[in-house]
Parts: sequence; structure tokens; C-alpha cells
Amino acid sequence: MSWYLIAAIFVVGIWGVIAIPNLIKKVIALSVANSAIIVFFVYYGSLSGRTAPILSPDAPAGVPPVDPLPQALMLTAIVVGVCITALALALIYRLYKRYGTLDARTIERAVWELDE
Amino acid sequence: MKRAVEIAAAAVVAVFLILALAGDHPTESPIREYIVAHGVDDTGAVNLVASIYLGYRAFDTLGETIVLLIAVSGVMFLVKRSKPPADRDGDL
Amino acid sequence: MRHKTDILDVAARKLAPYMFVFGLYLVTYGDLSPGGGFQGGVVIASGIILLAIAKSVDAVEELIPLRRFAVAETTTFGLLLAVGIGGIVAGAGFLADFIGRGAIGPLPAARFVYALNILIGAKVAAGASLICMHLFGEER
Amino acid sequence: MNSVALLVVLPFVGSLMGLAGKLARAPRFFSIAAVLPLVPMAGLLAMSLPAVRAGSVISYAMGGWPEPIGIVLHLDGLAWLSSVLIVVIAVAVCVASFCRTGYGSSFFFFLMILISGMQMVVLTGDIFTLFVSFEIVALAAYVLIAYDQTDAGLLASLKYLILSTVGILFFLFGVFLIYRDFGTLSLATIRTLASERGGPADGLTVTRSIHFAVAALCVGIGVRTAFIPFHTWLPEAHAYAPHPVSAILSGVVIKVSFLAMIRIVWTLSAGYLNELLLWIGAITSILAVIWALAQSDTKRLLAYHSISQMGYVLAAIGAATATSLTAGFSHAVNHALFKSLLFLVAGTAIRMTGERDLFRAPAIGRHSPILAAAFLVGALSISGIPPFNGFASKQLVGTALGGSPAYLLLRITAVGTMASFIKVSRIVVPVFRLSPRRVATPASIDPLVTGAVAPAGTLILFPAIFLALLCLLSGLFAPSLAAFYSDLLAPAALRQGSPVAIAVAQPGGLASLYKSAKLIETAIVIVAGWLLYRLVLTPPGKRIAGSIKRIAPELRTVLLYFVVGLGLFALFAYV
Repeated sequence: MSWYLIAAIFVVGIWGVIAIPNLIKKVIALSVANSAIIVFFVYYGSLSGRTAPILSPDAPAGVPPVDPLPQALMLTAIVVGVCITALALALIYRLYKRYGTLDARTIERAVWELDE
Repeated sequence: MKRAVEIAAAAVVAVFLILALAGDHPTESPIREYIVAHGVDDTGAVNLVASIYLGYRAFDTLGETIVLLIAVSGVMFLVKRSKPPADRDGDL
Repeated sequence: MRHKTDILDVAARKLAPYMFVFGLYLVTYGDLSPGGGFQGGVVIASGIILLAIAKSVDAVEELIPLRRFAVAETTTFGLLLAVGIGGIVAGAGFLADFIGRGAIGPLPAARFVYALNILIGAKVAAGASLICMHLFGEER
Repeated sequence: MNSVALLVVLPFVGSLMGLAGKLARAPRFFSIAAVLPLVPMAGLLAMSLPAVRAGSVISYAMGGWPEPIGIVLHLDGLAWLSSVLIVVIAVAVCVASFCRTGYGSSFFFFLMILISGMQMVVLTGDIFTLFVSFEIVALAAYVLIAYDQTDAGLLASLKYLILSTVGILFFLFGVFLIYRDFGTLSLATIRTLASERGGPADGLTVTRSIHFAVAALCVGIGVRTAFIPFHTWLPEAHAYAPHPVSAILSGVVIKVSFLAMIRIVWTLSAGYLNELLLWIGAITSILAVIWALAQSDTKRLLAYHSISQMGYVLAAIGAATATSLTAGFSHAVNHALFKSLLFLVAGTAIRMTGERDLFRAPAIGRHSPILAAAFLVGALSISGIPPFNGFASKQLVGTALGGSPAYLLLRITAVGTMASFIKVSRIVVPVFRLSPRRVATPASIDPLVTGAVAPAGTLILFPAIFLALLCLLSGLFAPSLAAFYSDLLAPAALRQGSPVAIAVAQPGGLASLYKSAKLIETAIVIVAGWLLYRLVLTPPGKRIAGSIKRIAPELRTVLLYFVVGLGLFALFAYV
């Protein structure tokens, strides 16, 4: 069941990227979809154990720790996601300053007709 | 009509995900067992996430910091300069 | 910020140092407890960003010039590469642990992970706050 | 052996130099320092050639951690070839970039990051590192596309960003599915695990979710490789990027991602995708050439041709016959050479005349005959005229495809390519100016007459001559080069479990390169191309071209195409 809930988050994100014309909201939707992927990994990792993957001497013995690999991978994925968001916002900002709108359709019409 | 196309697209993605996620999957992973057994000895970090992040997969981390570096310099480059570069091509 | 109140100002000023300390804690204890370079760096950066939002980017720039952030970002990247190449020079391979391990005690045992944590913490703190301050800074 | 790690590390050091130049305010010195690491990289590659040619794989474990635990770089024949391609094109592009003063050291920072990212893509044997390196390439590309800060550049960059981020999310989903089933991320380990689990008869009988994983990975990479229906970002991005950047994007970036895709398809032995790749390739090549024929913007036309020529590569690989791997690769290499050349010269022509529209631009032939000659070499290569390299690799692709019906589409594409290059050659040679549009440029404002053409600069001549010579030489020595390629590729393909017997080298197929039948066929293509060119310039032809040109899919439509492509790949995975 949880799988399908996470999948729903991903679908919502993708739908938002496709359907919402506002560029900022598109970027938000991308972040939502990205989060869904992160949750996929971390949830899968959490299935295999019970405690945090920190093997300090005072950790409870005998309880398996969760899979640390997805967590480490997702740290990287989070940073990459943040970087993409930042760059997208910078690009959108420049376009907004030039055209005064965030509507993808308006901007596209204006830009591609420039070189007709 | 436009809405219908969008919903159809979302439905394609949803079906894809549901079919892909279905089925039973093994939870044992040779890597996890190795890391839990040897992680602390190999890298000295008690926090296994840190031992993967900076030990076994430090190359990924280096790549990630490079991505961050590109993003920082890209944002600085795009946002700071308000006037166009001095030497412009005549082209658009 | 047009509607600035004293509450915001005071709260930000009081809160930010704690965020820095907490971030430093996360960075320096990243090999022993939950946390790490990236997480701690982000917490430090959010302290800086809080100051930038509550006061202004100029105020932060008075404290630390933005150029210094850029220098820090570049230097840490260079140091990370140097650590990696140091592994090659030491014969252990790129990004390999060539420092060795200390005993468990007052000094960190996992010296290599510890050093990388600090480098990445500094890099992320500088980078994340640079991104945000550039995006805010245009408001002027 | 450190050479493999250095291939990745050296460009990082170069990019650090670029950054230092930004901080130290000595851009010229640091720009040169930034690109210097390309020289030792070339040396390292040359040194590792004997070992690679002998079929061995040079591996390098990052941080000393062995394969399934850590990240290991592999330099095999496939990686070696692509690495050489990256370095060659990068050298040409860097020299060309120095020719314009506007590019500070930060430009070289992004360029070197792009190069190192591509090196990571070709060398890495780990799918998560593949994701990271794809993102390095992509972020550097986004910034470089927007480097001139024109509105079109910014929007093209944003379009590419959104589309390829959606793609990379699916890629990550594929990585997740693979990790869930195999518990490992290293391609070599996945390969062994997969063949243990399933009978080797039909490749692998892994779970269905692995098939979906392959589909997701292919879709994610497909956006970078830009075949139909994921091609939609490419024309704008490549057309409005700075000229040297267009050259490197069209030349190597799309090919490098394609390589990664082939690796994954082989490793997970998704042989069932071959048929799909074959047909997507054929359809891509013909549709893109129709689009290209309709363009009047020089760089857009070239960008559509990149899509079209990638279609050839895709079709050749998808055909999965004895020569197909060699054919696909030699076409990829040759395309990189001549397309970079074309973009560099066309960019210089645009810079000289300040006019992107090829109907209005004056020919630069009289001002810079060397550049014009280089451009013509590129144009002849891409249209498949002997003795240039395009002819050789297109014949090879023909041999690989054999009597497949898809080859018919490629033959029609050849005619279209011919026609559009007759059309685009008018930016360098005035001979082809037969169009009635000529009256649109009265002599009084003709830059040729008024002398408004800027000088080309001498530095651009070096990469132009260099690439043109490579085009000619790789055409003349095509048979031995093809044998060399298959020497390099066959062991790599076998090691990664390529499902078909691609390994067989067939230089015999090339011995008949200059047979009279093929020459007559080429002559027919030339005549047909000329006729098509004349046809496009007639009033009805222009009207059709105009309406095709106006089909510019907007962001929403582009994403819907993406979902269609996803459905297509998933369907093939499911059946």
C-alpha cells in the first residue's frame, strides 16, 4: 500500500509539471516528484531493519539496522535536486524580469516569435 | 480536452509505476550485509551513512559537490550580471 | 523587506548563533551520530539565510563579504580535489583514506571521514547561502 | 594504474583553474591553464591504447574499494573510443572558443566540467555514479546554453532543464527498481547476478520490474540522446547556445549519453529493445531531416541534422547484425567530427555576418576561402559523398541494416540530407544562390558590398582545418579504421553481455566501398537531392516548409511526447 501512496506523490509531481503553466509551480512539481523518488529509496531501505544505521557501542544489540546505502545515495540525490531547483529558479527569474510573467505559454510565444 | 490529455498522461505514468512496483522482491542485499559487518572497521565512522557517503562512495560525493559548485556559479552568473556581455555576437 | 518588525529582527539575531552552533555540531559529530557535512552545512547556511531574510542581504554582506563565500566555495573544492589526489600520491588511490585511523578517544578516530565532513560542511554552507543570497539580492 | 582516475581528475583540475581565474581576475592566463589538462589526457589515452586494444579492461577502484561495494571505473574499448572522441572534439572547441574574447575563464570552467562529466559517464561502471555524472553534464550544459544570456538561450535552457529533469527522475526510479531487485548498483555485478538468476537462453529471465527498470533508464537517457519522441529540446538548445558550445553538445554530449544507454541495454540484456531502437532510429532520421529541410535558421538546420544522424546510429545499433556495432560507432565518431566542424564554421559565419538566416546571410567564401572549404568538407561528409567519412560510415550502416525495410527510410533520409546541405552551403559559397529570395538583399545593403563582414580571426582556422583533415582522412582510411573500431568494440561488447554476435569484424564489407554500384547510388542521391532542393524552393514547397517550421512544440506538448515515449518503451518492456 505504501508503495502506491509514494507512487501517487510521483504521479502528482509529473502531472503538475505537465499541466500547470506557471513556471515556478512547475519547478515545485519537479521537487515533489523528486521527493517521491527519495521516499521510494528511503522507504525501501527502512524495510530491512529496525534501528538507525549507527553502530555505536550503546546501540541495542541484536536488532538489525536499516539499509544505510539508500540513505547515503539519497543525500546525493537531494543535493542534486536542490541544485537543479536553484538553477531553474535563476533561469525563470531572468525570463520573468524580461517578460513580466511566469506563464510558460506567454513566454514561449513571445520568445519563439522573436526569431520568426 | 486539454485536461483529458493531461489526465491520460498522468494515468500512463501511474500505470507504469504500479506495474513496475508490483511483485515480491528480495530484501537481502550483499552490499548491506558487508557494510553492516565491516563498515566501522573499514572507515572508522560509526555512522554507517557517513562511512558510505565519505568512504565507499566518496566519488559520488565529489560529483555532488561539483554539481553544487556548478549550481552556485551558474546562479551567480545568471543572476548577478544584469547587463549583457560586452562582446556580443551580432546574432540573436 | 518592507514590513519589518523588531520581533523578527531580535528573533533572527538570537536564533542565528544557535543555528550556527548546531550546524557545527552536526558537521563535527557526523561520523559518530546522525548528521554529517551536508546536513550541518545546510543548517549553517539556513542560519545565514535567516539573517539575510530577516535583516537584509546587505547586512550579511557587511558581516562577511559575499566574495569571501565564493572564495570559500572554490577553496574547499580545491581542497577536496587535493585530498583525492593526495590519495593517489600516497599510493592508496583517488579519494582513498591515506591518513589512517586514530584510537577512540578525545580526537576523532575516523580522521579521513572527519576531514571530509568539515570540508563538505564548509562547502555546502558557503554554496547554499551564496545561491540564496544571490536570488534575494536582486530585490534591491 | 592511475591513468584511468586521472582521466576524470585532470579536467576537474582544469575547471578549478577556470574558477581561480574568475577570482584572481587574470582570465586569459587561467583560461589557458584551464584547458591545458587536455594534453596529458590525450597522452594518457595514447598510452593505454595497447592494453585496451589487446582486449583487456583497465579498472580503477575509487578509494580502493572493490566492485560491488565501491565505485569502479572501467576503461574498455568502448570507453576508450568515446574518451578519445571527447578529447579530440574538446581540443577543437577550446581552440575555437579562444577566438572570441567574450568568453572569460568561467566559460572554460563550465566547459571543463562538462568534459569531466562526460569522462565520468563513459568510464563509470556504477549506475548511481552514472546518474551523478549525467547531472554534472546536464547542469554544465544548462549554464552553457544560456551563456549568451539571450532570451531564446535562457528559454531553451529552461526547456531542456525541465524535460531532462523529468527524464532523470525516471532514471532514478529505474535505479531504484534495480537496487530493489539486485541489491547492488555496479553494472558488472548486476550482470553476473542476472545471468545466475535466469537462463542465458533468451538473455535473462529477470523479473518484470527489471524490464520496467530498463524502460525507465532508457527513457531517462533518451532525453539526453534526443531521439524522437524525446528530441524536442535539442533544436532550440543547440541552435541558441554559443557556437562552440553547440559544437560540443552536438558533437559528443548526445553520443556519450547514448553509449551509456547501450551499456545498460547490454548489461540487462534487453535485446527485445533492438527492434524498437531500429524503428525509432529510422523514423527519427527521416522526420528530423524533413524538419531540417524546412528550416531557414542555419544553426537550427544543423541541430535537426544532429537528431537525424543520431537516428542512423540508433538504427545501426538496433539492427544487431554482425557489422552493426562497428557501423553505428563509426557513424557516431564521424558525425561528431563533421558536425562539430559544421557548427564551428557556421557559428563563425554567423559571427562574421551577423545574420542567422541562411537566405539573407551573405556567403563568406570570398572572405575566408579556407573556412568555406572546411565547411564544404563537412557538408560533403554529412551528405555521404566519397571520399569523405560520411560516405564510408553510411555505407557501413547500409551493410549493417542489410535488406531491412528500415533501410529504405534511411535512403530517403540521405536524399533529404543532400538537399538540405545544398541549401545550407549557400552561407559559404555564392554558387548556390539561385533562389528568388536573393532580391530580398539589395546590393546597397549587402554586407559583402558594404564591407560589413567582420574578420574571422586566424585561430578558428586551426580547429576547422584539423577537423576537416580528420573528416578526409577517416574517409580515406575507412576500411582499416572500421577494423580498428571492431577490434576495440568487440571485446567490450562481449564482456558486457551483448546478446548478439556483434563481435565479428567484417572488413570485407568495406573492401567494396568504392564499387561502381555504390558510386552510382551516390550519384542518384546527389541528383535526387538537387531536385528536392529545387522543389523546396518552389512556392508550394516554401509554403509547406513554412508550415512545418511553425510546428514548434511548447513545453506542455513536449512533456506529453515524453509520456508517449515512456509508454512506448514500457509497452516493449511489458510484452
